[in-house]
Amino acid sequence: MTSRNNIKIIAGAIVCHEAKLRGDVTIGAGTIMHPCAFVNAEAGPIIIGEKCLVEEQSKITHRVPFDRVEQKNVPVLIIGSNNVFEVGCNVEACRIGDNNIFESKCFVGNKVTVTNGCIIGAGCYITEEQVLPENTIIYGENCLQREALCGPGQQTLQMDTLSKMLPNYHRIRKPNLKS
Amino acid sequence: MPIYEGYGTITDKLTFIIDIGAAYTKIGFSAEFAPRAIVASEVRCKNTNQVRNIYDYKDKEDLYDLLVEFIHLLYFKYALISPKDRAVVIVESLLCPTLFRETLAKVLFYHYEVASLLVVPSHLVSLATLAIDTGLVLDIGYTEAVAIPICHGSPVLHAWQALPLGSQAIHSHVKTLLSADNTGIQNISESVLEDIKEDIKVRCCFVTKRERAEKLRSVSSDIAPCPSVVYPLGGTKSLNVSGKLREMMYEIFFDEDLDHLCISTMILNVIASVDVESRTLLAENIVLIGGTCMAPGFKARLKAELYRQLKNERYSKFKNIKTIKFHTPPAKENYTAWLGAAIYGATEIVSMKALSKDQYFKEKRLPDWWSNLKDVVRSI
Amino acid sequence: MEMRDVTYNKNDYVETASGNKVSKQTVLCGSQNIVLQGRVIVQPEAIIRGDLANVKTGRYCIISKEAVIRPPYKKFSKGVAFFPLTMGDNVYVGEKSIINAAVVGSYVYIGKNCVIGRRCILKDCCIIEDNTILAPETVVPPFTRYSGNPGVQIGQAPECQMDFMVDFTRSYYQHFVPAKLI
Amino acid sequence: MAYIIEQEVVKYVCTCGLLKPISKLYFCRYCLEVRCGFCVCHEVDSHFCEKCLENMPSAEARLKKNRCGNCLICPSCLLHLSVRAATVGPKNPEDPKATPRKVVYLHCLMCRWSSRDVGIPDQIAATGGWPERENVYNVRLSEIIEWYKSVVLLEKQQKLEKDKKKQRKYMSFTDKTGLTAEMIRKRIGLTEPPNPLLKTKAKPLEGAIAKEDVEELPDNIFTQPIKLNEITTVQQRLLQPEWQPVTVDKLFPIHKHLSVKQSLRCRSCEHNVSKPEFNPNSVRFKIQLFAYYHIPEIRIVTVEPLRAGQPAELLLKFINPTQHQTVVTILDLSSMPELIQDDKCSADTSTDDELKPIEKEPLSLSLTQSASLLHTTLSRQPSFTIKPRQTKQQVGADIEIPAANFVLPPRDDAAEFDDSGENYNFNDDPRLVKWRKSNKAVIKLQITPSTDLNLGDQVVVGFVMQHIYTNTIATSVEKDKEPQKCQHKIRVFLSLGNLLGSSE
Repeated sequence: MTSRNNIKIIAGAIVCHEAKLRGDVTIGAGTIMHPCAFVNAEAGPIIIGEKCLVEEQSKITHRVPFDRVEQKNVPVLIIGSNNVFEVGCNVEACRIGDNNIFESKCFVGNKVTVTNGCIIGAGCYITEEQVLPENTIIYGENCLQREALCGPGQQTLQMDTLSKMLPNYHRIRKPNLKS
Repeated sequence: MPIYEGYGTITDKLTFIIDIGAAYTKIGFSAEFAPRAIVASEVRCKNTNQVRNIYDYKDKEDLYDLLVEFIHLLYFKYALISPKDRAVVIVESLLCPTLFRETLAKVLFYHYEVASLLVVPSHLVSLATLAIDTGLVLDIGYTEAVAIPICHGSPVLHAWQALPLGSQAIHSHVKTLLSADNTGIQNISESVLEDIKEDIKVRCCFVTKRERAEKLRSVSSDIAPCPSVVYPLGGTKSLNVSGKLREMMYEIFFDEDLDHLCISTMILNVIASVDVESRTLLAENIVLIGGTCMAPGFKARLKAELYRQLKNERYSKFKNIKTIKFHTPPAKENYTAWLGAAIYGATEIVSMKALSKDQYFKEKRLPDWWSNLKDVVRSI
Repeated sequence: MEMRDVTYNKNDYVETASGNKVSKQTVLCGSQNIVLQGRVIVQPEAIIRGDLANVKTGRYCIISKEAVIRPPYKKFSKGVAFFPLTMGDNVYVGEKSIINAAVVGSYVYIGKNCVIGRRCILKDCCIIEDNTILAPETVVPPFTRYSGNPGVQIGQAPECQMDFMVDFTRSYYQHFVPAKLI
Repeated sequence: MAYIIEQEVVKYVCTCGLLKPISKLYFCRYCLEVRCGFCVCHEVDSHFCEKCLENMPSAEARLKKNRCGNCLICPSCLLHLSVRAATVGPKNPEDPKATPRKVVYLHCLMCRWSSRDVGIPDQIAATGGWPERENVYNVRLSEIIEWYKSVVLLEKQQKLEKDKKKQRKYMSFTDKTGLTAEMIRKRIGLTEPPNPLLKTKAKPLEGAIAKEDVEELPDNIFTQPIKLNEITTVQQRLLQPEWQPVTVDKLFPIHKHLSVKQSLRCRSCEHNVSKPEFNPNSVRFKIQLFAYYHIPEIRIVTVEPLRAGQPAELLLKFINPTQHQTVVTILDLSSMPELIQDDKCSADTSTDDELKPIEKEPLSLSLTQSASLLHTTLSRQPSFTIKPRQTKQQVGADIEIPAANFVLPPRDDAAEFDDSGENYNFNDDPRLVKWRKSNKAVIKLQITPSTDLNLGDQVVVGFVMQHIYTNTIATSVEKDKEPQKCQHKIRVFLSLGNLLGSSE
């Protein structure tokens, strides 16, 4: 357990001051964190890749499953690039690839591995140990699954707009690492 | 005939065709080729917010209320017409309880004030989709399988056979098999389970071949069952649907009980109880209706079973029957009966034979379709 | 049932001249872009994202705890634009609901824990039940009741929904009183 | 918000005997009776699409099979599809001058299904033009229908002929009035023109031929693992009855089904009790006879803990929604006997004179009015009413009926903003009326839960509320007359909560 905060923000990331970061968190270039987003590196370090979008009230937690608590050398939670964490999502997945979207109020448990191009629909609750194949879409009350031909489009346009707008209204944390 | 069609659409009052099945209700309008909607025969109870099947009624009044609610849904959510002063055609199974049909008529006439009501038997009208007048109609629905022969446009009622083999039996079989496999299905609530059972049946199971079924059943089988499927249950659990379950699910249809009754023998028994001349004709004109018949491989298996049974000495008197032939109606099996009724509904039978509101109030009961339709049917 | 008084600590709320009662613990981003028309209650930890685009509510709106009001975005070929979010009069937003709609009409009831997807249009007099998740761009017609995930119509709102919501939001406002200091 | 999320604790008894909250009741001003969704006649008023909120004339709706021409829904998750624009590279990539084309495709924002998934070609225009599918059996089925039609028609014709021969001597009346042209034609020796519909008979129809070959199971089903994600669910199949695709690559977008606005009509006087405005966006009504606007609303304020056999105090709030002062009297349930007991003609519901202090006058009045109304819908047959049911609600507590009645002043919208505590002087019985403000009053009642109840049972009390209803329609017809006032009675049942254990 790391109780000290060790926040590394790579130049180019926009992290609002009101975003809560706990533990050993590294935020990649181009990532945008809205106010009230919460990243909790409770069990071990979290590394967020480039160009991720973390919206308000979303919670990214690094938590080790109960049955693995005893194990030594806690892995690092690595989150790839171009992921979107929408308002109020709660993600504890043990590995996240690139290009995924976590929609509002979804919950991804810590036994789930998310590969690339997946969409976890709003309000979906997945905890069962599994590896989501690429471009999987989970939606609806019963977490129905589909496979898409291609992953979701990138959010570059939205990120551009936000990176222009957010600094006008919010205090932004100073990056402390060069890319 | 564009002129005629124009004339038809303006003046014809739409006739609403309803086929209330035990699991699904098919609705639509006369002279159309497919139902507008196939919806589950259930309503959400306003007080408890629970979904109830309309056949799960407690008493007469309860059924009345359920039907009022359900038919309201049919008219105002799907058909989008006012029920008042319009004709209705109801497709009815031979085994429909009197209480149900009387209450249904009461709801339609009293509560919805329909102008007239024509009740047609599902087996008979199904033949209309094929434009034939003789055939053996086997309806495998949700609760039961009913076979009735129809000779020259009139049902041979004394020859009917029915077995409680339908989707319901399959569903409970799914549950037993899953419980036996220790998949943790016991922990799932009953309402969710009902949907899951149906989904597993539809998406995973099929009717296997006889030889495979026999081999798979023996303890030392030399063939491997088809691959098993991991069936996700929401995002939190999953079921392992074994290959054996997938293949063997429908075997209950072909397992003879103590009286040697199963789907295939039922058909042969029906053929046995009609006159000798019609037997070959019926065997060569089998029509399968009802949603359960849509299981992959069902028709092929049934054919194989029938041929196998014919070799049995119990059916040695059927020496003349050389071939078994099946019809393919121009519709999916689950709405064939509805389509037949839609064809009937397009004709003048509705105005000639339907029970009008005034007649109903005079007699206060629904006549049997048998006495009502007899002469019309013969002409067709 | 008649509504009971709900008390709040006077020091925790700001009351404006037009009668808005806004908790000091709400997160109002870009407050210059937020217009509350009067007699609006915003409860603690609610987030209103005026920084993205204008947010305008009508009179007698109630925004419960931890609700998020967030203008939706739309992609164009040349970039993304955030659209203003307007809300009519007499609207109730339940706890922890996320409103990403383009328009919320008047006399609308949104239960708790709902997600109203991007650019949804909620017409007047509709009801969104608790825990409903509306897919983006859903249109909710007047007098309907939506529920489930994805949210679909499950019934109808009473025909006097307008009067009920007026009565409800007004009594809520009237019963939302500062605690008496002892 | 009692009518939106909370359980319904205050229920009124509709004239038909059902218990309903006030939000679901109507008040027919012509019959002066309460109605509910169960005992009124529902009618389809107008068709509209829920997505684009556009009206569609009924004839067009019928032609389009109740589907919206523009909006499509996703065959996978049944939600609406959005049209998405995309740019694709020019047809000839070698040509540097060719500009990228703009195309649109359909996309579901819920499950991300897209028209590209199933190989529907992209369209150039944003509106419509999506390929439609036809039932493969169209031709055969229209043949069958035509054939059956002609057969039945022929039979009908023969039967008519037979009947005509039989009835000839009785036909003189119709002959005189010239009602049957064909009779005259017959007399003067003309042959009957053949029915145009009979022509189709010329084509005799072949019955279907049964086949011995049936579709066998594919061999790979036994060896290939299946992908659940590629097999459709029952819901997805039933959405397209004609095709019922088995695999997801056969799912095609479906036109959105329309919705309707309903109007409600009182079955005994044929007046509308609710008629919405035509515009699908509108939340106003042309006619709105909701009970909420006419009958005092009752709300439970507080109730003391309920213990069997022990009196408890119940505070109720009464609200007068009308523009006229009313007097509310609380009566015992027995003062309003069940209508069902006298098993009279089912067509007449209200026969008890005591219950109808103004006799049948409004009914006859309404008949003259409705005459014009009936003309507009010529085909409409008058409705009949159904015999009311017995109310089954059991009462689990005695209520002490107060001797006094109390006045509720008219509703005054301006008073909502007036915070001055102005108090009317109504000579209230202080034991009954606890509080009052503008059109509202809180009264106190004593109730005693019955000793027969078990612990935890729901305690229900019932009483009859009698209030003065001022009928405003009479004044509009006869201007010199004072507004008619009548005593209206309605039974009310309140669920007060569960019975607690004794305090001793």
